[in-house]
Amino acid sequence: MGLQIDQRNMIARRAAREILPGMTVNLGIGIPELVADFLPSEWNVMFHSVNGILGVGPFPVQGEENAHLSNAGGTPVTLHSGASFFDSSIAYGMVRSGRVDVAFLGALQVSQRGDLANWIVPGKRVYGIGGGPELARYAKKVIVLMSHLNERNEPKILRECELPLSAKSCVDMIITERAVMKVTKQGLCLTEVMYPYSLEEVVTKTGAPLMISEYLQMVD
Amino acid sequence: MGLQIDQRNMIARRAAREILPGMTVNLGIGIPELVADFLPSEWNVMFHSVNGILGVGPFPVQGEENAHLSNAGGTPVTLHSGASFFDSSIAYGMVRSGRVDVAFLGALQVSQRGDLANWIVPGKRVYGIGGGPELARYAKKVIVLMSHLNERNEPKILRECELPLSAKSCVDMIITERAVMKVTKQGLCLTEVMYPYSLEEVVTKTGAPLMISEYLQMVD
Amino acid sequence: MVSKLISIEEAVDQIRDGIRLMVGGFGGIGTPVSLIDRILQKGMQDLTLIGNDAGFADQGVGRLISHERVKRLLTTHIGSNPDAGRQMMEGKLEVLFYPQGILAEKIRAGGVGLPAILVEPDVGIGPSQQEQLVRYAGKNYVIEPALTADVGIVYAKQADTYGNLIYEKAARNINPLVAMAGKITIAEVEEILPAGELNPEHIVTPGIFVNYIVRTSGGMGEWGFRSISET
Amino acid sequence: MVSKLISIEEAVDQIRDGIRLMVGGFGGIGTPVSLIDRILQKGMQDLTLIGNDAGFADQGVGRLISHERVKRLLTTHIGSNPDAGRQMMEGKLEVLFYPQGILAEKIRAGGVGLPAILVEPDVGIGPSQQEQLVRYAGKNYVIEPALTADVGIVYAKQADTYGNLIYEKAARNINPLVAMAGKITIAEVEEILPAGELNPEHIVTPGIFVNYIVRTSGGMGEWGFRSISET
Repeated sequence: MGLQIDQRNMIARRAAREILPGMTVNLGIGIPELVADFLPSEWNVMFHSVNGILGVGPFPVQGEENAHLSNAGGTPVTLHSGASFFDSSIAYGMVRSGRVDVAFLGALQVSQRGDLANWIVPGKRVYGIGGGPELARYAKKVIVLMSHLNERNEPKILRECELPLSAKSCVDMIITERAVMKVTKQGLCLTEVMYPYSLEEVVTKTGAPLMISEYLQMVD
Repeated sequence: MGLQIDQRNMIARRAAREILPGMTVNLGIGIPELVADFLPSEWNVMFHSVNGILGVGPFPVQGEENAHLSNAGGTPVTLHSGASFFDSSIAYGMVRSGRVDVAFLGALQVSQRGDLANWIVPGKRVYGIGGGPELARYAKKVIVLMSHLNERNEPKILRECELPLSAKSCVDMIITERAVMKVTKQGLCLTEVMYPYSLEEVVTKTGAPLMISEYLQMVD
Repeated sequence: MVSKLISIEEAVDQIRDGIRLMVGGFGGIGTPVSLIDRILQKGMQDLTLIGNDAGFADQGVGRLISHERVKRLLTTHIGSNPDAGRQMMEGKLEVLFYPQGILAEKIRAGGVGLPAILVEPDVGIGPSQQEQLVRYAGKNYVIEPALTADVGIVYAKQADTYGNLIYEKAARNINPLVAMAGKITIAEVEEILPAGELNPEHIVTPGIFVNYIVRTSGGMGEWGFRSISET
Repeated sequence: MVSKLISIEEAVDQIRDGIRLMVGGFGGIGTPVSLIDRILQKGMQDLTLIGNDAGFADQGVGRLISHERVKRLLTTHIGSNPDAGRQMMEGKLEVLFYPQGILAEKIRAGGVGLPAILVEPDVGIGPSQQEQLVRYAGKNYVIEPALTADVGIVYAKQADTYGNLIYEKAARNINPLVAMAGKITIAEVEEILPAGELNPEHIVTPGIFVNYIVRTSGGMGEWGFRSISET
């Protein structure tokens, strides 16, 4: 919420480093949609979209959008070679049978155990459960891409989510504009702090204890 | 068993009279495969095959068979206009959701209540359950086409089937080289006797009581 | 062959107040907009609507919600249509949320005549919605009933007069599933050809599932794209 | 893109004694005959075989049975292969029969990661095979476990190097279902093209489900047609 486009892009660029050539990757709505821009086409990463596309390509140049070709978020896309279309039951068959290597999801809140909340703010806004819980449960690796703080500058990373959960203990990694954290059995482990934030600014603005990785990087 | 080709064709010709234009019809293996020959193409009956065809057409002329185009019985076929291919789960989805109007099945034995046995002769031959039980259970109308007697000249229409059942109380009508019978709640009702058989020959060679229809026809 | 092509007026005569209406489309793409337009014009109400999402307030399936024609909504996501969320919080609209893949399988099960599917309890079906659990092979599963509809409406790119359908790109989405699950299925189609002119290998929905075809009066052009949400 | 095309020898290295092997094809049509040939030559045995039918004694999948390489068979029909019936009666071959549509759905469920399907008890699953019943919405149903396999082998007409598959006519049958249900899926294909050369709308099995592609050495030509049974 409230992130600048360059911050959103920075998160997406960092997220792209979690992908290897040839992987099958699902990009959720929001910041995750930007990840594909930071991967070389010759890596042949196959982007999966739950509305029934495998092999989503880059965004089209303006004026060349196809009215029937968008990702699950409604953003116009193109196709990568080897792409195919299928119905949503098969799209989720790929997910449920464990064939998606990495899922990048947005979130309203994440807990220190990797619980994910991204479907409702009671009394305020209802998004709906969507495909998040199934991606969170069945993708081999789940990475949340989000702003570190909400609109009221409160931490979105918490000991316990306050908002209703979409899925429990599913998140493997969190990437924000301030930091990269891994979810471990012992809790959250901070591995990277992003320029211009300081370690202290990250720790203060995180609502859960952070273990500091012995390999902690301060990223320019 | 042991029927001449002209007897098999006679059964099929009579069976075709149970079909109306535009119906969806499944033809089982054996005599049922012949039924399509007795329907005008312009009736646009859509023949359904459980291996994944809707719109099976006539048998091809010799030499023009396509190695990948056969009905469920393995007999080469052609296509009717409007035909489509799909996998077997969709083929049975059509059956199970009640979209097949008439199924013609072969049988080893049929009981007076419409029980069907057509999958095993214990100690002798195992055919396997195949698609018969589902067609029998879900088609709107089920018609058995078979020889009146088995190889040992014993009746195949019985008070109770001696062979293991494929499906219970599912048959609506039986057509043999000797007779046409309807399965009613009161038992079997004989509606037609085929030339050159006499009423007595039919009754004697049927192993279950036959009510005689007041509209009984002696068919030339 | 008797053609299944009818006028949009005749088609919408199949739709009455209070029915279960299932609609294809995903985030606006692949929605039968002409049929929805006509349903709105005719004033049908008290609908139970089944579809992937609530669309947008002024576009596609979302208009049925914004115009308060829907009393019950079975869906996965309403984030793009604030009217749906507001009506839900005001108690005007009952909403049942299902995870997207589960909703798709429930619709497919209805279409192929299976009674229900088994689902793991931790994929987003709220405990209050878990009607019946079953213990099977050492684990608990939710029994989720198959979904069918009185009328299913879909959008396709091509049809033949028998009702065989071919979709286009991401406009396929849940349309082939919805096309199987209606007692009556109506397809809104761009291009309609004589039976036999579609390649049997390319047909996605066999015509047996389709009762009526109508020619779309378009509408896609005006829409443009909109992102469903920005988290 | 890394091509999934490998030699038939490399492909069959995936198949070991005692595995669960699932095979596409229906009455001989659409069977991966070159892979089966090579499995026979390599001498694999004690297989659990899952497929629509037992084929013919001297053709297609039936040869694995006739050569006594199969200890357990999950299928719907063996009438066309008397060896299967004989081995069954002699106690050499364990056969589990499923109704055809149920077997197809069990395989699909395995492919899309569902745990099981619910089936009406009176569609041909023998009472001794009804492992678990559940009462649901006032009726009894059998819980039929999803089927997966260590290796699934299928026949397709066209593939691209990513493994996208297009079938041909009735050779489609259960192949698209088997292609999803294997931990490893190997497709035997007539024509192999670079990724991007198949129309994305015409692909039946997306390449994500396919691990390896081999070029078929044919075999269809010699077969001719045979009627499965004459009742």
